[in-house]
Amino acid sequence: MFQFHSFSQFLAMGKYAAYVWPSYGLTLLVVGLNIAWARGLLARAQLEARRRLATQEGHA
Amino acid sequence: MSGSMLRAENLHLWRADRHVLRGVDLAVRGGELLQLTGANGAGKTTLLRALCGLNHLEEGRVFWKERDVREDREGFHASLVYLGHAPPLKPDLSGVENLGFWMGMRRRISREAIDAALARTGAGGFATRPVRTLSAGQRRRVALAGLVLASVPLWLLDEPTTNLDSGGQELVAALVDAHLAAGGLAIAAVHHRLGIEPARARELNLSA
Amino acid sequence: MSGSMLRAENLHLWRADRHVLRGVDLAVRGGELLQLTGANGAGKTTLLRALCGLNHLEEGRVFWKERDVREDREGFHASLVYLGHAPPLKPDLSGVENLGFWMGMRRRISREAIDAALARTGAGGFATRPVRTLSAGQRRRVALAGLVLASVPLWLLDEPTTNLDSGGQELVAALVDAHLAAGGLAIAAVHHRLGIEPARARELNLSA
Amino acid sequence: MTWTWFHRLGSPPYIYRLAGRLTPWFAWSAAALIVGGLFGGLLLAPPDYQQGDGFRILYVHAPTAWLSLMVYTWMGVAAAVGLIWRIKVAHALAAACAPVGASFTAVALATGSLFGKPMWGTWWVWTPRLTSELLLLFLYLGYMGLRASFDDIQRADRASAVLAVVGIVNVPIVHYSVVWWNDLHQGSSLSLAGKDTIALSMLVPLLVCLLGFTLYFGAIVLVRLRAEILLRERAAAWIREVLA
Amino acid sequence: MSPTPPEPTAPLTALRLVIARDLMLAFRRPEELIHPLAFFVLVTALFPLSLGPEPSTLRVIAPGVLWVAALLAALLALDFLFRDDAQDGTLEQFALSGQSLTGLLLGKTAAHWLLTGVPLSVMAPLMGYTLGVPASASLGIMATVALGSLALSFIGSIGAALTLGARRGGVLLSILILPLAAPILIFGSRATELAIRGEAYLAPMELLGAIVVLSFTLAPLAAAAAVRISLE
Amino acid sequence: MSPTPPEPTAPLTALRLVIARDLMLAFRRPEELIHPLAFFVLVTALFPLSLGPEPSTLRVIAPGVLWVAALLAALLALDFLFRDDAQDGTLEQFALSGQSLTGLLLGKTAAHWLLTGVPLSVMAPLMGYTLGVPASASLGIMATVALGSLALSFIGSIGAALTLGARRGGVLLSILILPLAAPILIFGSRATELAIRGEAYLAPMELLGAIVVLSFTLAPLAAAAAVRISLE
Ligand code: HEM
Ligand SMILES: Nc1ncnc2c1ncn2[C@@H]1O[C@H](COP(=O)(O)OP(=O)(O)OP(=O)(O)O)[C@@H](O)[C@H]1O
Ligand SMILES: Nc1ncnc2c1ncn2[C@@H]1O[C@H](COP(=O)(O)OP(=O)(O)OP(=O)(O)O)[C@@H](O)[C@H]1O
Ligand SMILES: [Mg+2]
Ligand SMILES: [Mg+2]
Repeated sequence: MFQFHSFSQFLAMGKYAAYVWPSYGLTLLVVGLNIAWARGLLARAQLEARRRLATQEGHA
Repeated sequence: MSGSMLRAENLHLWRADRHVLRGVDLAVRGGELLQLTGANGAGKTTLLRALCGLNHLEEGRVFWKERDVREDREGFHASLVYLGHAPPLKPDLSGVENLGFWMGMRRRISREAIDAALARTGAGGFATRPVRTLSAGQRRRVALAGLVLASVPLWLLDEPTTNLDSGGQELVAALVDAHLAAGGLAIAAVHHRLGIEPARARELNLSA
Repeated sequence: MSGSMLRAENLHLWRADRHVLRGVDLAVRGGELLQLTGANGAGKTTLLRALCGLNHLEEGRVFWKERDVREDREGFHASLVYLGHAPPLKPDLSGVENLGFWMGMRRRISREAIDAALARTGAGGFATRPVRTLSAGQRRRVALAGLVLASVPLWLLDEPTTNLDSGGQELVAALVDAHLAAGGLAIAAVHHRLGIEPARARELNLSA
Repeated sequence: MTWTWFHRLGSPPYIYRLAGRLTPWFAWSAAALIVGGLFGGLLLAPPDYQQGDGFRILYVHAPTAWLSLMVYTWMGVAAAVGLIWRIKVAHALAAACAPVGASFTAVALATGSLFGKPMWGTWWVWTPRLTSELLLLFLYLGYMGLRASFDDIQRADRASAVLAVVGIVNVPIVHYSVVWWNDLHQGSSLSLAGKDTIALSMLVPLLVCLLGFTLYFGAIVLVRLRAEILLRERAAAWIREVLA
Repeated sequence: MSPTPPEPTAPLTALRLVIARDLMLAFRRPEELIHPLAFFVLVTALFPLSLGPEPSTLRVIAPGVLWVAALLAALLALDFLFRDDAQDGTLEQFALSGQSLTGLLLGKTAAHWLLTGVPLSVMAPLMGYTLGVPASASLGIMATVALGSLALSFIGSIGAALTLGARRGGVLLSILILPLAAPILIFGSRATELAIRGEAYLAPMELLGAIVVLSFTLAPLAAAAAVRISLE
Repeated sequence: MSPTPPEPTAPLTALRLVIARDLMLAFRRPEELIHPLAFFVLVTALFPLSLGPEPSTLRVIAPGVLWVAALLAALLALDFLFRDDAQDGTLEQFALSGQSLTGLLLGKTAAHWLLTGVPLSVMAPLMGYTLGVPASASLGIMATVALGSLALSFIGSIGAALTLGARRGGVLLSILILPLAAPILIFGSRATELAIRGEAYLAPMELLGAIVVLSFTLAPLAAAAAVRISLE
């Protein structure tokens, strides 16, 4: 069922390792970055909204 | 002079995260001047621009002759002139040419009318020089001639006396006075009252 | 306070074919304010710019501490601040940053000094917002803080009260007053007198 | 009555809460599908008879490339809705799409290059698909650059919406003109792999990846959408509730 | 208010006034009229300078060089389409004139094309000739450049309006518009190439024409929306 | 006046302040940093779009395309070198600061090169690659573009200062500078061509270096004189 007989064969990707693994690595890196970036944005927006609510209460 | 010609209800406007206009209400009738006062940054410029639709209102409505201005934006615009912080003049054209295009887009206009208006605002002496060679106050006088020419009922003026000498300040008062006498109405952001008799000049302080 | 600090002789200047400055003479000593008045287009702005060397004089000479300013232009510039029709501020930088660079180029300066100057001109509340988000009068207040910071003897001001509310107008008078009291001198183009006691404020009318 | 769903979709608190509730569903199913798809692609699919194991790049290349186009379409539609009906949430959605779409486009370009080097012998050729993908990246960058040049978020919304709508009209035009351009010159010597012979064990992981990455995009956009909604809502009392 | 209400200006008169005003302003500074032309000529001349004078090379790249240079020249000029008017408050007055803003902007765009597209299309065959293009292709080149620059003016008017609020409009404008202008470039240089080879170039011309029609109907609307946003 | 006279700023501190300020302004709008790069990439992409993807054609014109695109990208950015500062009165204050105007402008020009020339020279080999230039030529291309853009920044600073008074500086600037930039283009693309062919490219590089030295010594002086004129 598996197409590779050994782990080293899997890593070698039939002489395409230098292209396959960077592709996957880059893709997963960007996948991760997008997650971090989106969560960071949400956290910042929530913080800002809290601060705004606080100043409004201060004025009221 | 039944009801008010211009009425605004509950205007709200934000700039970035600043709540600049917080529920402004106003009503002005024909023959009346409303002077907007308030400290620097109170929102006078913002209110004027919001009234004529240049700034986007978050909430609230503006009525012209009791009709919401959004129903007939172009008709409303055809009945007003707005004069902002800087005069809307092309530096390369002369005063006469500037007025010919600016007001020509709104109404049919003759060269004599332009000359008469420029003479009225004391700009006759430099009306054919390119505007870029004029001093700050001279430019403002050319722009004021546009007001005279427009023949519209509503004037919206942002610090109209800026850069004008004392003769110029009286000129603005006289222009507004004549406009009110003819049944027009005006809203002006000012730091010094314009010198219109109190019966016809109300005040709206935005700092409050 | 012996002789005059700033003296100009027989200044002549043409703009295109207009003889704008026709032999202007002036002399100002420490602790003295010279107010330039005159109708729109009289040449107030032109004179101020000519004095500090931004406009090219056809004829005439300017002396600073009895030395021709052309002998040491940079030294002369280091002793003056010129504030023109529009405040010299970068829209993208905050008031604090603007002053840090503008005045930092002239002298060593601390953040506390900047904050103190901004507080003095009532600009503390919006000193860290980008200047582009400020109203016309708020910008002018930031620029005025530059005057305070510069600590130089000569101020050249073109209509310094433009766009300022009434509190702002008093502020300008108070700033100039303190400057004169410390031995400084100032030349200001104005349409309304600044409200300095007459003993220390002279007037030069350019219309004549 | 029939329009209530439409109004509800335009209501920031409703969408904010809905987005918050949907995010985990999208995120976890995306994670499962991506892991499964990539597992299948890397280990189960047989090597391509021409491209050998190099073809496994396809399992990251095709989904990102496909999404780069789909996200732009979403963005344009959302922007148009925002512009026409003045719905803040739609603008927020458009704004949330752009950075994700741009990143997918960049990844598609990069993985395509990594694909191209062993298959075509070069990292880059100016063929229609590649060129139009590059132009797409600049459409995204232009959109984001335009947004960034405004201070006021409402103005940024409306200005960038005009661009997104114009851009969406142009996506097919750009696409077909570039195809056309190639047809006129002699045909490119390089063509993408023929897929008519694709084996089921190759295809299934690809489809699983496609779905997984799409759900992943959904999850990211839902999170970003909540942030963008908060940035646009100022005084609303509901914010106090959701943040409490 | 005058006793008799003033007679309002008809929409077509307003359009004419706008075009007349822009032409007058341009002729007030005649030296600026040749800017796009000079830029076009200089950019075209850079290629023989950097690649050497080999006619066989130059002839091959002639369509590309002509179109890229014309595109850039037109694009740079576009930056000024609305900028001056925005700065001195004229656009604000346009929006408040009681006339249709779309119509007024259409007038400005038309004037802009008269002042840049038309001269460029006259100049293009000349520069083509210096690159070894036969004189017989002149008419074809002229027609394609005229049509392409018209489409570019319309599409570009959206970009020019959108970047009004931006500080460094010029470069941002190019970045926004160049991807959108790709079809113009492709069909235009295709038609030019066919014209140079002496073949029929009607097919790509028709596609250019379709782009012109599409952009003529949509662009002024989008530009007016963008201008209103920039005024806020 | 404060009781103790203030301590004046040293010339080098002022230079540093100017560079720091310009860098800070640029990073205040990070999205604008990529403008010249994006423009460069897009202009390069226009050529394959209009000439077709044939690598053999593209390889021949690669040096010309790269240099013309880089030149135009740097040139467009130059337009903003002094313009913002002129508009908001900063240049006036520079001239009245009591510091040497020449030195301050030198600082501005250096900051400008850091923000445009350096990124362009990093990007140039990449775009070269897409046009079929071998990777082995990368270092050579990078070095020539860096040197050439430095020379262009200096020479361009004169043009940027001269066109301050002009209303439509951007295009006029290109027209003034392109003829002056011809030597940069010729030596630069010559060096690039040699680097592509794998030959020694030191001779044209030395000529480029000579242009840099010459323009470094003369250009800031000329720019300062031009700025003073523009302030009148
Ligand atoms: C920088 C280089 C490349 C770019 C920018 C690129 C771009 C794209 C794009 C945009 C798609 C999506 C098409 C759609 O969904 O309609 C795609 C799909 C695909 N690409 Fe690439 N590609 C590149 C290189 C390659 C290479 C080298 C190969 C294989 C030899 C390849 C094989 C495929 C396949 C098999 C698909 C999916 C099937 C399809 O939708 O046509 N790509 N690519
Ligand atoms: N380029 C020029 N060509 C012709 N006349 C000019 C030129 N520049 C300025 N002037 C004229 O020079 C005179 C002086 O202008 P200046 O700006 O100094 O006046 P000012 O006293 O400051 O006026 P204001 O009170 O309006 O600011 C004006 O009459 C103006 O018209
Ligand atoms: N983009 C923005 N971001 C944040 N605040 C802003 C922005 N634009 C304007 N403001 C603020 O809005 C308020 C109103 O400005 P406006 O120009 O209307 O004041 P004004 O009453 O006309 O003042 P002035 O008398 O100085 O002309 C000011 O406090 C200003 O700082
Ligand atoms: Mg104001
Ligand atoms: Mg003046």
